[in-house]
Amino acid sequence: MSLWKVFSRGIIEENPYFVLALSLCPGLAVTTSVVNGLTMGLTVWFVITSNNVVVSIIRKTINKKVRVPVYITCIATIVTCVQLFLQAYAPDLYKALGVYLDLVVVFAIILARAESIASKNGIVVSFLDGMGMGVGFTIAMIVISVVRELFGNGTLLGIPMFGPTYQPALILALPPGAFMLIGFLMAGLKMWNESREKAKQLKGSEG
Amino acid sequence: MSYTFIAIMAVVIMTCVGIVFGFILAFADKKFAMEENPLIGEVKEALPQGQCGACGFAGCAKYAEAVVLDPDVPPNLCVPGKAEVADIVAKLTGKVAEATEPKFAHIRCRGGNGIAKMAYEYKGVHDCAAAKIIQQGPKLCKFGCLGFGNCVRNCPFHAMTMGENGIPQVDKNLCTGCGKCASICPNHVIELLPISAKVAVSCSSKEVGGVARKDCAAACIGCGLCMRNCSHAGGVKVVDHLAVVDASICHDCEEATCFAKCPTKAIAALVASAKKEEKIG
Amino acid sequence: MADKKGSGIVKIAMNLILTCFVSGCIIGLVFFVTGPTAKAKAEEMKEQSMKNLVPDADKFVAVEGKKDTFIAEKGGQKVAYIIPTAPKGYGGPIKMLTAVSTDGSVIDFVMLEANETPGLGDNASKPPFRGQFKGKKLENLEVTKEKSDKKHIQAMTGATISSRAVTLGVKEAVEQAAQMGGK
Amino acid sequence: MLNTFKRGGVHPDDGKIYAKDKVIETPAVPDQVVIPMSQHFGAPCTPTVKVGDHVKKGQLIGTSDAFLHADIHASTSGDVIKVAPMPHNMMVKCMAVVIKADGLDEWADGLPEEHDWKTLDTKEIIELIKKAGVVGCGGATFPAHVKLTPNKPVDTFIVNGAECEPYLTCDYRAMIEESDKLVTGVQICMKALGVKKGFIGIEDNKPEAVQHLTEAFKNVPEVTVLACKTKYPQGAEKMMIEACTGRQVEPGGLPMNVGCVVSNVGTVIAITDAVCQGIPFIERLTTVTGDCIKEPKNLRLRIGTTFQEVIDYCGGFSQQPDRVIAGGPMMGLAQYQLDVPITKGASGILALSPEKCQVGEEEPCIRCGRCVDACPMGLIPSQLSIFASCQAWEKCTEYGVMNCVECGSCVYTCPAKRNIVQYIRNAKAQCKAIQRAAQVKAEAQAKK
Amino acid sequence: MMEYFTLFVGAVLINNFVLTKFLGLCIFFGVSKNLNASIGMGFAVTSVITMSTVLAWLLYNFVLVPFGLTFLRTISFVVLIASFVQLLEIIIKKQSPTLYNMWGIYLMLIATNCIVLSVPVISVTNEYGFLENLVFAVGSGLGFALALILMASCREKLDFADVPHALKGTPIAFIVAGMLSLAFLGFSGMI
Amino acid sequence: MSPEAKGQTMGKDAKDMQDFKLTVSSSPHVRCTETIPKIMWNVVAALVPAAAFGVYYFGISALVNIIVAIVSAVVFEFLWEKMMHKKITITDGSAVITGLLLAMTCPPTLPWWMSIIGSFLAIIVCKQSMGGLGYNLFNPAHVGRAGLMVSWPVAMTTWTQVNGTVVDGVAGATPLNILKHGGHDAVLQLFGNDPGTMYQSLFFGFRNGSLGETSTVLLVLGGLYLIYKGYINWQAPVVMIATVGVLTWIFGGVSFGTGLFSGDPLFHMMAGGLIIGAFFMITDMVTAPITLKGQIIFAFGAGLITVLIRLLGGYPEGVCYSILLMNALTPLIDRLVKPAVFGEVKTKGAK
Ligand SMILES: Cc1cc2nc3c(=O)[nH]c(=O)nc-3n(C[C@H](O)[C@H](O)[C@H](O)COP(=O)(O)O)c2cc1C
Ligand SMILES: Cc1cc2nc3c(=O)[nH]c(=O)nc-3n(C[C@H](O)[C@H](O)[C@H](O)COP(=O)(O)O)c2cc1C
Ligand SMILES: Cc1cc2nc3c(=O)[nH]c(=O)nc-3n(C[C@H](O)[C@H](O)[C@H](O)COP(=O)(O)O)c2cc1C
Ligand SMILES: Cc1cc2nc3c(=O)[nH]c(=O)nc-3n(C[C@H](O)[C@H](O)[C@H](O)CO)c2cc1C
Ligand code: SF4
Ligand code: SF4
Ligand code: SF4
Ligand code: SF4
Ligand code: FES
Repeated sequence: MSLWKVFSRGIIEENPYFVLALSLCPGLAVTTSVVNGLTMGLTVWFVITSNNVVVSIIRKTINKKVRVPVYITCIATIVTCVQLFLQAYAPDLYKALGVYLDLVVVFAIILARAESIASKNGIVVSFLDGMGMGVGFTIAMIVISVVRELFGNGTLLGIPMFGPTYQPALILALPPGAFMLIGFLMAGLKMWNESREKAKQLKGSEG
Repeated sequence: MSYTFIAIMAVVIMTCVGIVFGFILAFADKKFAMEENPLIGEVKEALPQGQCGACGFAGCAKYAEAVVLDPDVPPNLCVPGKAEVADIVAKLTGKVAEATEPKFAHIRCRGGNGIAKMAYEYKGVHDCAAAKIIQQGPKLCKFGCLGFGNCVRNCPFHAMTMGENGIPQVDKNLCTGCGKCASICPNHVIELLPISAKVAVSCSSKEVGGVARKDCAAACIGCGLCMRNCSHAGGVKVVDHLAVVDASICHDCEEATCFAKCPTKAIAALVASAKKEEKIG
Repeated sequence: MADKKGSGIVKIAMNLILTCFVSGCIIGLVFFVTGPTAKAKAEEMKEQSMKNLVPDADKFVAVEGKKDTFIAEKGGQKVAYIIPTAPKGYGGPIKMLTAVSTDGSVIDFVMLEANETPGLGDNASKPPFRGQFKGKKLENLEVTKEKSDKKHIQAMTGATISSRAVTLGVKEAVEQAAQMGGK
Repeated sequence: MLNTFKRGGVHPDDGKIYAKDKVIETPAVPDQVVIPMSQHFGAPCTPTVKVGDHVKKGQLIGTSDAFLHADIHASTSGDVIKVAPMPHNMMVKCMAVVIKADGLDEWADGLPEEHDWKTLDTKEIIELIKKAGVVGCGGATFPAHVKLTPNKPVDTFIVNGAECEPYLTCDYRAMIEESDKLVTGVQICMKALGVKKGFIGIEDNKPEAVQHLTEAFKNVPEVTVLACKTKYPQGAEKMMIEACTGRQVEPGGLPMNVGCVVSNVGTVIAITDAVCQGIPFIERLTTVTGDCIKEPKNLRLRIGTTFQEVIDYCGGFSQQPDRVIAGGPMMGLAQYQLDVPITKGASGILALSPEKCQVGEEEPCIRCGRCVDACPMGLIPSQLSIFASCQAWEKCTEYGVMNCVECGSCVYTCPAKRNIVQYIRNAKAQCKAIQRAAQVKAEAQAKK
Repeated sequence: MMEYFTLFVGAVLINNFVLTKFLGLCIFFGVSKNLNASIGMGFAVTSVITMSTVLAWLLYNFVLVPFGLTFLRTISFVVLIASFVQLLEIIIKKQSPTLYNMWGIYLMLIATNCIVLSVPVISVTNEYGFLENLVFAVGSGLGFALALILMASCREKLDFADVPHALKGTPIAFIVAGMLSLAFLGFSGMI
Repeated sequence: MSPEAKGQTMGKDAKDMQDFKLTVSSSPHVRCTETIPKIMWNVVAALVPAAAFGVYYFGISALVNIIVAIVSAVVFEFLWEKMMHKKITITDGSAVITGLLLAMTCPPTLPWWMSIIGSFLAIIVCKQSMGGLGYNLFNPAHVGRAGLMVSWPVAMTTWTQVNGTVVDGVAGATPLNILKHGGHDAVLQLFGNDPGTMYQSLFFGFRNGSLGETSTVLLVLGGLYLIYKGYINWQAPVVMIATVGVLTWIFGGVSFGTGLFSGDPLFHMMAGGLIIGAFFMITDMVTAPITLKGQIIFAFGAGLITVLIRLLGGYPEGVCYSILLMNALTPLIDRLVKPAVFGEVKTKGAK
């Protein structure tokens, strides 16, 4: 697999959120506003990439019996550092993300990539994979939060978009709408991926 | 409490945590160590350990166990792992079909709409097996394709489509030769042919010639012209009024001649698929 | 045999211990660097939020024995009390701070933590509703739905519960302030 | 309250007016009879005659070594002109003996031979029934001699005179016209079984039959003539047993598990003939009816007469039928060819116009629960049909698909016009196949 | 007494962790394909949450707070829980295979799941006392189990529905979850 | 067969016979005359009187809402089925019921575009996404209504001003609303402190509320018609209404300090959407359990949750949510409550 592929598969084909359906919680919990969603996306991006790198460095020295606890410790360390930094330099965001920032530690996607990619590959591949997954995850957060903030609150990045007469559809800001929205987004991406696959196959069989 | 103190305490506490849990875990692991099929461990290694449950099992370990112990659990259930993992698991568990010649599904019926005569107007469930229960299906010919597409619906690789004539068609590029369709067809209309097959009979009717012909314009009437025109003795035989190709003899045939004289074109040459050729070579 | 087993345990445990040690070091270091900033930032934010409540005060003195309760001073002069309350709102308790001037009238309030519906109950912290409280006295702190009634607090449409809760929180604060003032 | 089964049931339009009052007629012997070798539940028979043989009426022409089978006899005298697979009303094609009638209709040697049933012992009675090849006329065509030798203690014999199938009237006519034979037959069966209690269950839409039989059985006090509520499927044997005795046969169980044996009216009459006169089962009563038959009739027909001939005898079709059904409209099998013969199980020939048998287009189940209310077996037909259409065979088994008696009450009542019975029959076949495969596998493993 | 009850009902129904707080969704969508698995899982989650929340509460209040190390909350909790659950799993596997098959198999799945971490974290941020902490943990676990079981029964039924191809699987599960949470809104404002 | 008989018949020889093709289908060959459209349109008919009363009482905006909701529901159904290449089923009346019920459970003054969004939620999100008629797990009309409720709670709780009738001047609140915020006395006050007038208004529908829920008498008549036709069971509505009655009688007074057994069951039984819910919504066969026993459990649960929400919850009315919650429980009920298989119980008892 080319390095570009390693990076790019995380964006659409294997989008960690919509396709692999891992780490679903943040996509609903912190996407009421774009800022929060974006911050969460970037945090995960940072954590997954750096953790992939760290794990791929230490992978040879770790006894496989305690592999999982060690990986978790690595992730938790990185997350705690992020927390401390945010607390010091962006306390508002720290508050807005609330408990979900703690939970970055246990997001399945991070551990899964550590186990399946970083513990078996060199630094470059691990890094690119982390980057790709991070981008994919961040994009998912942005897409969801844009829709939810725009229609559920009538604003984008806090700026009113529809004027004062707009009555926001609160359902999108609230849990039910979030679930349904993601359901339809997932279906949409599935349809798109499948049609791309089909197109590829058609091309393949013609050529 | 000064920052220095707290920072140092952080190191101390973390180390303590490490010591406590490190020893507990290591100890427990030794003390309660279980005999485990080493293959399960290996498969578990190969899995992404996302513990996502997407495979339908309760976690990677459980899937690893199932895929090793249960011959019916396919190696490709891990969604996050995708093809690479599936390959590894398949290799570990030996669940890949041995490298035999690839096969494809061939429909042994051409009695589509307007060609095979209908016995009655059928009203009921659109399902081949269910339609066969009552009066053996709506066609006069009771051997051919019923045309309700059970095979199409059950092909796991979407290699089949229902043709406009009411007879399913196989996309040889997509067909993996898994045989699911053949096993599901209530009339056993589908056979798996090696992709090097040169000729094939597209009829299943064991009815005597006259009746077969009356029932369906595309039927094999068992006249034996193919048998007589076969350049390799015994490549085609007529059994129960139906021509049957003997693959072991046909395998070496370069220039098939048997089908040329068939009055109903029930036996015909196959067009080899480009993609499959590649696979062999 | 036993020896070997023991060393196995130590070896495995060492993995985790080392990781934890390193992680402790890193976190300790980061904390050492960011800790002071974070503390300062937190203080600053708290100060800022109280300042927002009572803009003309220059000093906030914590009240002994009462958590999060402050007395705002201006040039050494007591000007207001800042009192925390947590009335029960639509989605659970609403944690809020209310500034009450020494004469018993409301200056302003902030919602620190609330689980009210965004776009509905959450609007309590925004001007049209919040603005009504300025200068209101204990007897005015009742919710009404009568549009013409300007004396009392106008409920937010569709969020009567939140309106009531917030008003109740403010009212409690005023009552507490009266007690403290009397002291 | 009238005797009936507790749960489920439906009330289809009974359509009996067409042939209810038609006295049984006996048409002339046909020119040619086609006698299939499989007319019963059990192993098919093998022909004992070959082309060119001359056979006489009542002569054995097919038999089998299998325990579960019923012998087959020539229904008229003549020459065997063909022994080959021929059209069959239940299985498309079946090995059959075709006899070209010589018009003499001669009895085979020694037939009929008179017996006094009172002097015969159980064994002799059973032997006579076996020799005559009597099978159940109620539809399942179970060999009567097997049924009358239960391997569990029984205490009750029930004659099933419900005739709950709409349109059909031959049992009704038999109860009125051949009540003497019925009375004798019941006593023979009770003697053969050694039971002291008998019931005759009749739906209360046939008051004349109830009255007539009550009269006829006046001197046989151990037999009770019971009017049952008119509710389909009152005639299903489990329902009939419940109505008569209040006992319920457990799922998968046979009537003898609750001490009962159930036989159809026609079967009992055939038994009388077989025991008292030694006459083999070569003719049966069949109702030819429906709104497309010019003159609906109740007929005594030779086995092997083709549907076409029978219909012609009844004046042919008055209008083009949409469906010709062997049996009743609820459980019968629709035919597409009319050269199929009357067999031992053919209780009716029904020709219905499109208006009478609109099956409608199948739609998704709306879960209205009408089928659940209608199912006499306490199943959830809607779920079964959904599981079967999704090929979820284990689910079907879990939901008791094997208990279904295929009565069709669920389909009758379904507003979505779902072909539940068809789904269920398919599911049953698949489940059986799976079970068999598992069994084979287990056996193979056990061998290892 | 009443407040414990309120806390409990709140955790089970009103602030249901899955449907209103979005926690534990990975297992919620992963395991709800099958009713039996979801019952085992619900049981396992409840017990693990309860035990690990108690442990975490002790750790927090007796070690971290005295030393001013509250920022170690996340990392110490996660290591604690992961190790504890692994220990539990190892022991159960050895000692009682039946118990292991009933719920042991689900343990590793939840060891590193956000609901198991978030309950202790929320509990300590809300400064619950020991008993409150316990009630909250049990309530949260049961709330999760309830949602999971409802979801699984719905999905089993949808297996036989004519769901459009694109929506099959996780997408339709999300939509059903949306409707479940819509229904659960009925409980809002009750406390 | 005799030759002369043959001569007289039509289609005398076998060859002629095969000229026309017979139809073959699985048994049974006769079916009852009930069809899905027939059932659905009968339900529509049963709802029409109550809807018509709503139009008469609340005025033209009610009519507009009904029409918009029905038309949009039908159009959404049509568009989706067209897009998915499915059979077009808009004439079967189920979408009409959904639209009608949606309108009937919303305030008469709801902006028309909200009705359209409600229909979208009901038909596309709830019904068609799960496979269309027969497959949806939740009551579409209620999903539409609940969705609107969370989206625009203000519009969904803004009640009309009805002039010239009994409730003149008490705009902006339904009886249950007033009960929630002002207590029982405030409700009585609304009807001139006369319990008789109150019950009368509730019974005939001269009160504020959702478009089609007010007229108890017309809804009950509609329900009785459906029971008479055999489309719904009488047990489910009766159980639900009785549950609400009994529970509100026992606990209804507690929050007003009058102690147990001091509630006003008659008021609770006729107020809000209970009647329309009990007769037309818990009886929606698609989303209710399939067995009668299951339906009774369903009805009891729905009644229980309704009371819980009315007495303790944040909303003044709980019928909609209670039904949705019970819808979620339906698959579980269906799994646990099955009819007794013939013969199973008896043999167990005997052995
Ligand atoms: C999803 C949703 C969220 C709500 N959130 C709040 C809220 O945060 N605060 C509130 O007071 N009412 C809220 N309500 C409305 C209440 O249920 C209730 O209808 C309202 O308080 C009555 O106010 P009114 O008297 O102004 O109509 C909400 C309603 C819904 C449907
Ligand atoms: C496999 C099988 C075995 C049977 N064995 C007996 C039997 O031993 N004794 C008996 O009296 N009936 C036996 N029966 C007949 C049934 O009791 C019943 O009469 C027959 O299935 C026809 O019933 P139906 O017309 O209601 O379908 C058996 C039936 C089947 C299918
Ligand atoms: C749904 C159903 C309806 C039946 N209706 C009748 C009926 O009306 N009359 C009848 O004699 N047998 C009927 N049977 C067959 C009986 O169950 C049973 O097989 C028969 O009475 C046994 O008698 P036999 O062996 O003499 O045929 C019906 C069976 C089923 C499954
Ligand atoms: C008695 C009865 C009640 C119904 N109630 C509703 C209802 O409450 N809401 C609804 O959307 N559809 C209702 N329908 C129509 C239909 O069942 C509904 O659209 C399906 O839920 C869609 O699959 C009802 C139908 C009948 C026959
Ligand atoms: S090939 Fe077989 S399964 Fe496929 S449509 Fe024909 S009969 Fe059905
Ligand atoms: S089912 Fe298998 S063998 Fe048949 S067409 Fe599909 S891929 Fe080929
Ligand atoms: S056919 Fe089977 S499922 Fe249907 S009602 Fe009869 S017994 Fe029940
Ligand atoms: S009668 Fe038909 S529509 Fe009603 S539940 Fe049964 S199968 Fe479904
Ligand atoms: S369970 Fe919460 S992110 Fe996976």
